[in-house]
Amino acid sequence: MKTNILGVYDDEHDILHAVDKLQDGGIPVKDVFSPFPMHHVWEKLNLTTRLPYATFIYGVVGGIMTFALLYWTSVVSYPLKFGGKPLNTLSFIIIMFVITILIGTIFTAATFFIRQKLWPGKESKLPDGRSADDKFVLVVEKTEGMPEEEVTKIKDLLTETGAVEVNESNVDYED
Amino acid sequence: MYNTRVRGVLIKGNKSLKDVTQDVLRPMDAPMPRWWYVTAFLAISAMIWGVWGFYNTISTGIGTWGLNNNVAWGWAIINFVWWIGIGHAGTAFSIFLLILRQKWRTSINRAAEAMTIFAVMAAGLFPLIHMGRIWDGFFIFPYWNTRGPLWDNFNSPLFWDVVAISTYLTASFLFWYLGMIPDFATIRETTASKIKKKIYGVMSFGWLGNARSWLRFETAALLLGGLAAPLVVSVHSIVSMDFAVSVIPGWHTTIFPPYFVIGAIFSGFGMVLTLMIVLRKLYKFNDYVTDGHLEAIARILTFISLIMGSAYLIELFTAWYSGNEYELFTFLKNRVTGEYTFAYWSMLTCNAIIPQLFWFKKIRKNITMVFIISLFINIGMWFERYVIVVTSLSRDFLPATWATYEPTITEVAVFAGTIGLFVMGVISFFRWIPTIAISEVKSVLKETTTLKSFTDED
Amino acid sequence: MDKQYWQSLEDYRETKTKSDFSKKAEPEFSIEGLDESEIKAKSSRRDFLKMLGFSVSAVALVSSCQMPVRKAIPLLNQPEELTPGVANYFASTFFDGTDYCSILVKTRENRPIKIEGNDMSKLTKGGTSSRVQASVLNLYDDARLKGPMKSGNATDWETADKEVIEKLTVLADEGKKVVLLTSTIISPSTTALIEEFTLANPNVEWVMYDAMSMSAIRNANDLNFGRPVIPSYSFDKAKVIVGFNADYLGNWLMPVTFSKQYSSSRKISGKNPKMSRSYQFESLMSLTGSNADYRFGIKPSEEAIVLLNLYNKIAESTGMSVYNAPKSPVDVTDVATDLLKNKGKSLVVSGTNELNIQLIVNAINNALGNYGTTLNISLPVNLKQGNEKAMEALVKDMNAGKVDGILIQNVNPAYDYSNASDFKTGLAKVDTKVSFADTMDETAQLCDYVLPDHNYLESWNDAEPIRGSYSIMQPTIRPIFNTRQFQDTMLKWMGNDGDFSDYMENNWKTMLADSTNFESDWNNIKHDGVYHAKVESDELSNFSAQSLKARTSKNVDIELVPYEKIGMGIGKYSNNPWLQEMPDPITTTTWDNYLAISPAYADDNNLKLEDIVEVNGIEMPVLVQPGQPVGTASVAVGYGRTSAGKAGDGRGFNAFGFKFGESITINKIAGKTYPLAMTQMHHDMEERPIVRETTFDQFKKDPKSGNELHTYDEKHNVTLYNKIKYDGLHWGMSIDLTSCTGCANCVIACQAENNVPVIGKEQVKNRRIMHWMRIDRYYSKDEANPEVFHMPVMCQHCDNAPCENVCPVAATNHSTEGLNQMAYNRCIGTRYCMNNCPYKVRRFNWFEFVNNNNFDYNMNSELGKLVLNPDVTVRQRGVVEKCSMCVQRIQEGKLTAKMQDRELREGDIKMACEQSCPTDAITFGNLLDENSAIKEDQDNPRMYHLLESLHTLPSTSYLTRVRNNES
Amino acid sequence: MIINNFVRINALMIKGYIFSGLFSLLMLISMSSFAQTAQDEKNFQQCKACHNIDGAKLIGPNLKGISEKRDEAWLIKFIQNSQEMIQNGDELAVQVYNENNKIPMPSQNFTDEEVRGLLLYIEGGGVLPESEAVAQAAVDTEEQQANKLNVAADAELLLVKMKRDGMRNMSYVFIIMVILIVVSLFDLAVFHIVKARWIHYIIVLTAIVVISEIIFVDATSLGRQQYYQPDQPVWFSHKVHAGQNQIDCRYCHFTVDRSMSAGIPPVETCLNCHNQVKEGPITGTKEIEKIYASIENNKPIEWVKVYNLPDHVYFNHAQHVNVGKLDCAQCHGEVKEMDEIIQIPDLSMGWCIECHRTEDVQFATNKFYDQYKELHQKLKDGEISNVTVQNIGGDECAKCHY
Repeated sequence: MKTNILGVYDDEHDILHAVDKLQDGGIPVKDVFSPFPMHHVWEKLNLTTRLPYATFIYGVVGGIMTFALLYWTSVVSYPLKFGGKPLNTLSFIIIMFVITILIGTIFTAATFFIRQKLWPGKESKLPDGRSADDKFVLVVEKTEGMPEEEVTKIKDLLTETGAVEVNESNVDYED
Repeated sequence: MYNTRVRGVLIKGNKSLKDVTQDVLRPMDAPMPRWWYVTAFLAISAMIWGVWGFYNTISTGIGTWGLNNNVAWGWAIINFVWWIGIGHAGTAFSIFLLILRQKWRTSINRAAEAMTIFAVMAAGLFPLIHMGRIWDGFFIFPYWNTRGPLWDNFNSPLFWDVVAISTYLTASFLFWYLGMIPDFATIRETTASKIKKKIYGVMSFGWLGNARSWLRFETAALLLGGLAAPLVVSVHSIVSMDFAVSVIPGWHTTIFPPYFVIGAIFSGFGMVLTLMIVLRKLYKFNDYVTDGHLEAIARILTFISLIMGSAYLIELFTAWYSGNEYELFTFLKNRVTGEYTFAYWSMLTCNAIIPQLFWFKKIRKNITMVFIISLFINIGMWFERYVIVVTSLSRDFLPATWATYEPTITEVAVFAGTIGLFVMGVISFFRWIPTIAISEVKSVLKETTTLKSFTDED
Repeated sequence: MDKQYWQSLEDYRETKTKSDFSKKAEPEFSIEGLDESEIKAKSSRRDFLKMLGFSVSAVALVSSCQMPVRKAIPLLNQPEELTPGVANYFASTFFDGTDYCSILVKTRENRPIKIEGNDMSKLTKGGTSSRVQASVLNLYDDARLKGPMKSGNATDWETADKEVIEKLTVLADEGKKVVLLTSTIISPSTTALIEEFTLANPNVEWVMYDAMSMSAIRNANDLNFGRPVIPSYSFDKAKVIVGFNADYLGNWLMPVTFSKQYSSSRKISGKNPKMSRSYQFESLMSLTGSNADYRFGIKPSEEAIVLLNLYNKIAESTGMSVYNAPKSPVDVTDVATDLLKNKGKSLVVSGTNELNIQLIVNAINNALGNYGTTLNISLPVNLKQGNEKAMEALVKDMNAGKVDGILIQNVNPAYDYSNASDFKTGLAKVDTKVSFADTMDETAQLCDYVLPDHNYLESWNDAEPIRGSYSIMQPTIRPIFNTRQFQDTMLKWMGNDGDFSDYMENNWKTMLADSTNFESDWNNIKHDGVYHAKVESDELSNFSAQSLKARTSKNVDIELVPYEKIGMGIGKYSNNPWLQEMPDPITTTTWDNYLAISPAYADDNNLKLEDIVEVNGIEMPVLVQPGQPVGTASVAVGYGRTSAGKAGDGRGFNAFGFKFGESITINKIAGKTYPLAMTQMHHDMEERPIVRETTFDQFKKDPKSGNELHTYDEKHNVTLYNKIKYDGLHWGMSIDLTSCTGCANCVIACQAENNVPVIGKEQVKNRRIMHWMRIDRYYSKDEANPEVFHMPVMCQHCDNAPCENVCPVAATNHSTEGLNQMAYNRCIGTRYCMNNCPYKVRRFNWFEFVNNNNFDYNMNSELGKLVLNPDVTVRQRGVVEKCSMCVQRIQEGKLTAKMQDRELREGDIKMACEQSCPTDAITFGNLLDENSAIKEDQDNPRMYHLLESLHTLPSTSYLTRVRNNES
Repeated sequence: MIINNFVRINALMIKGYIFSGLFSLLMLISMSSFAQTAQDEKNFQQCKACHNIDGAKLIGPNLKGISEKRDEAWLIKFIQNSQEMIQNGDELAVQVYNENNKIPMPSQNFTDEEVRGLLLYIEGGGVLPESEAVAQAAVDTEEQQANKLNVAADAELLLVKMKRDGMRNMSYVFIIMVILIVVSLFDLAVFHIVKARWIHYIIVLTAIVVISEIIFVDATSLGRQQYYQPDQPVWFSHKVHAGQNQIDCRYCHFTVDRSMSAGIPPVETCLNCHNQVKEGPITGTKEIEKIYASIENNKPIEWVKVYNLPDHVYFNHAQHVNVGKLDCAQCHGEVKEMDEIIQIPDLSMGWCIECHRTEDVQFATNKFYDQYKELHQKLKDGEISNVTVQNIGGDECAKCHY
């Protein structure tokens, strides 16, 4: 069973300082729960995402596929003449443009949900529910066999940096 | 998305994070107010009437409308374009202001996006109902079939329309829903009701709100926003191509795409203004939707109104400058002075002249006046579409075919039905969905309260 | 084939086997090929498809549901000439008592579906009129009587025959007067038969009656030449034509023949083009007036004055006696000069049934030496033999109780006699009243016996419209109902058991006495439908001049001019929805008649369109007619039928009570309006280059005159894409606006060919008329006497078609033969193509027009649907349709050529509108064929495309309107 | 899918051919060893309908002394396929044809040996030697023969049944799939019997795919009647007439090369032969009686139409048979092997178009196509190797829809 040490903060600035402090103290900060996104935290925790690359690939593939479909249907499969225009017309651009966006949007959203493992009705496992309201929660993993003084040190450090509460939680949330 | 500099105070009243949560969620927990029932009753009545209109049209034929051989498009297309225009505000707010780093959008964008969804849904009904053979409507999708296979005409603006609008609806919905996930999680975590906890729990997709999920969330939101941004331009450009690509005088003009996009944003902002004033009044959101917000919208409207006005003038100029007798007739004889003078001048007054009143600070600050003018803008934009669709068609190239158009009760019913649908959607949104993006407001709360007031800047 | 229908048809003729009079058994009606149309008629399948679209999944669950079973019933004995699925053409004749036309009847599976013109005829030369085109629908009229009637109840022929013969015998024995009242009869065989009948029954008097009589011409010729005849006219030989209230292109005497002649003298072709000039003096805006080079509006009472002045002018220079005449309201010097320049090559006609006027006309023609050239007394026209004197006497006698029996054939005086109430009271006093009407019309209702005649498509007959020009009417379908041809009835009553076809053949044996091989000659005549005997012009007696006079014109408020509308005529076809819905060529009004008043009068009296006025106790709507002369008003007869049938009853009001030139007062009924359904509401061309015109003089100087824009547009049209190249076939059409008179024959021909639905007055009023081709009519210049333009517009089959680009489902696109094709079953009805068509030729099925009780016309009747062309789909609600350039005809022509292993030839394929055009204004053909007439038209300097500045590259082109006048 | 079915049908048919072919071969080997057998008399039954050996002339001429009158080789050929000879312009054949009111003699499925046997039999005046008469009674081949001929048709019927049952099974599958979805969703939400959630997802997704496929296929086949085989008012066997007797299709459907409709023969056409042929090999007199009843009651036979096209399609048989020189079987399948007609293609637009895209037009032979100068030039230049219907606009709307 994994146990986490939670430091609950009221203020976003406090928790930023706390992250700095803990990291300075060589204590790995596992995670930070907040009611809104905090860029500083991501920098501190060295978090990155490759979602934009995925989106780019979706767009490129989608665009090419759309053109292929349009070209194949109107030039190869069943060529029909409309209003004296050539079979392979400029107006394909409009549909390609829109469908590219559509494919990009849908697949980006899908990738996000899959990557983040979100689905309707997924059980939420928040270490501290208040982090969705007005609290900021700093999570430090209490590894197996972590010496007691280490735990106390972390807890003290948390209190020191302005945590209003310091708890331990068994909630095993999936990151 | 969240951490950008802000010009002034966006949220007044020195709110704490807790206050924000409570303020926004309070109306959802409060007992159903009477106005809600009254509005819902009216909206549902309108929808029932609209269903009658639908039934009448589908069972008897498009002949139940006032269209004729010459004016083959009427209220259905006017209303369609009008709704689509209104549907532009949501994305315009969320995405343009996002790109322009306009922080004040945070308290409005959720409502604006909701409006988009319902307006686009209302709009989407019109192309459906206006088909002569709705039961064969699936022909419009290029699916593998046993007819050869036979595909669609990819040159047709109507096909582009179908693609663009479904894309727009999908993208808007995804963007909107994505933004709501953290708020649903907030409700899930704060509500006392078990049922609510269950429902919003399902809807929140098990949102955590830890650092990594926020990172991915924001990236995804930015990506969706970035993808949708060109849509805001393209959707109404494509709608305008329904007209611009044709040969009909008054339609066949290159100014249409920008003119339509601007018009759409204009009508969308107008509707946002109308709705926000109502929302703020009903939910006492004065601290979130501040006078400053309203004024900002009003300023934008004034600017767009000027663009609209010049577009109207340019239309007249091109008609004159082209020397094309059909164009000249349509604009100068038919619209400005002819049979459709009333519609034309209503359009011009409501869209180009009345919003100029916003130059006056007194009017800008007077919420009642702002509300009335926002209504005028909505009406004016409706007239704009009326002028475009009806005047051009009713008197085009061959005078022998000229015919006039008057809507029938069925068309009115269908329109009323879509208004009912929109209103019903909006009040359901008011009731069951946080009307202000909680997490976004929270993110700007700390930074703004300490700065100089947004509204008192001058 | 659907069972129910089959049975009902059987019911229709259940008694057929009993009446064994037609021993030349025409083939059984029903055959396998019929099922195509049948399915269309029942549309069960279409309903099924509809369901499919509505709930795919639900249906898919129960998809084991059975398709409707279709039966294919073969003939028991298949006649040799009948091939299911292949059309047969029979030469026949249309004559309804008024109009004559030589026709071909197109039958499919032995049911007539279309009337075409007969090219073999030297009179009508392949032309028809709208009434002729629509007559095929009369065959399938639900209002037709299903069998003999006695006092309003059905009876059978045996009883009826027995009783009538008994009564007639009694009357004959007692020597009491029996009158046979017929329309004009131009059939030599029928005439012989009736003469035989009157000979056998000396108490029978034969009276011919025409609702619109022309006896004054006969009387005048009687005085001038000693012959009570109508001369034959040759408009083609006339260089100058002057008409006085004679609508010779529309209604007067032989409009089809005259249109052919008129247009042939005005075809502009070759190096030295020639063109006749027409003057028209008239008291209303007629079709002829609208096409005339010069048109003058006069009051009816001024006609004699103008004519006499004209005569005096001519007489002065030819040295004939001059008569006193009041001052002419119109200066006729120019007309006189023009006429004098063309002595012997001119023609003056008047349509006014007034002896005095006809005498002046004769005198003028005599003075100009036109007899023998443009008029021929020795080849008289047999039409319009009705004599109103005899009719007046008859009515008087009836009222005096002097007539004890009356047999009424093909006339309806209770409706169309000028004094119908007198006729009715008189008729009530007649003991034995027998009518041969085929519907329960106003007169038949008052008769004891109604012994329904066949429709002309079911009858044998012959005709001699002009001396020496014969044509044959032959049945093209077995009688649908238990009817019997009038002539057969006569034969039966005379105790002759043979039928009329034998009688006729015998009669022809005597007529063709010189024939060495009668059998083959007779077969040839039947095949061709016409026979032109060699007639020697007999010696013309000298012209005996009569004294001429003209009264000073009346000084009254308004003089009324009753006239016949192009479609409705005298109201005989009132129940024909095609004709009811045919837009009048002048006013474009459908379904109604109205009082046409001059714009000046309307302004003075504050009257406007659709206001109601009261004239002589009749309320009527007002229509402001440009060109209606001041001081006149005109009103169409042929409306206000009370017993015509569903489509005809209660349309408009009966104007037969009005006399020509009658002075009336118009009382406005304030606050009341009556909707008039017109297909065109804007009459001005707005100075757009729609109809391009020039004068003949200018044309001779510069053939491109009036068409300068064409060169300009050709030069200035630029394009992104290359023009489409065609290989082998590129269909095109050209319409000569100089020839086109706007008679609307093509509109009905197209309607018949392409199963165009009738939509009723209300929907026409909503501007939703379904006609695939329309005739636009524009007025220009002076409101009081405008120039009128007629322009047929149908799908232009643009190579750069704007409509094709915008259809999302590819329901309309371009073929390799240059056709703009429309696939109805692909259409989802977005109507975008309709919007984007600059010509507005696309039509939308706003409602289900088939099997819909709200549109209770021929397509809602099992019988009426038999007229449908099985090769053309009946369109469903919600789809767009338009002129397909008769693609079924194109395909048929191509197939025939392929089967005969040859290339397509010019004239293999003719469009429905082109085939029967009485002025040959429409040309169709392959634009890639260097030798074709259409190619020639393409290179014509007069050629232009409608709205060519849009660069739609239409395959249909127009030729400039050339007027032979000075302005 | 369509092509697959075609292949399957053809495969079954081919099996049928092979089987029946082998069977008859065996029979023939066993029979041909002696002349003037019971088999000859049996075979003569087919001739008897139209020919007397001695006595009055029936439809065809008397056969007495036929072997002396005509050359044996000619006779064999004529009996086997008279139509072909007439078409090839054999003078004698044409003469015989014309002498006999132009009623064609149905082709007989006899080998040369059999014909020789027949001729011997006729020579003998139609009487069997006594020993053979006894043998004949022993060999009751009639039934067997009928069985043999039915093999191919049976195969076809089997296929139809398979197809129909398949359709019914599809609806069972549909229901099962719906149940599966419901069950797995319930399990997912309420019962949690299966712990691994991905199983639910896979089940639901698969079920949805299957259901969509069923709906799509069924919706597509709505309004179509592939494998339609209604009961006809007269049990008329095309197999006997067109297959066994080799009557040309056009003999009965005689408007096929000049009309859009192939034509259903009038009853009098039946009478041409059935004046004499009063008994059939399968149904005896039962069905043929109906022809006489129809004539007597003056009531046409109401056949049920099998190949039904929707009313918005124009199809012309003359175009395809006369001009396009298509074989009937190309669209209607091996009618010669069917007793009652069954609709082989689905008559979908795709099916039409497919053929228009691949089938050549009679570009070189029919003069009509001379006007396509560019195409001729291209052919000459070798730019294209053939001209399909599509090349001259065969896939355009207005070729069939107007």
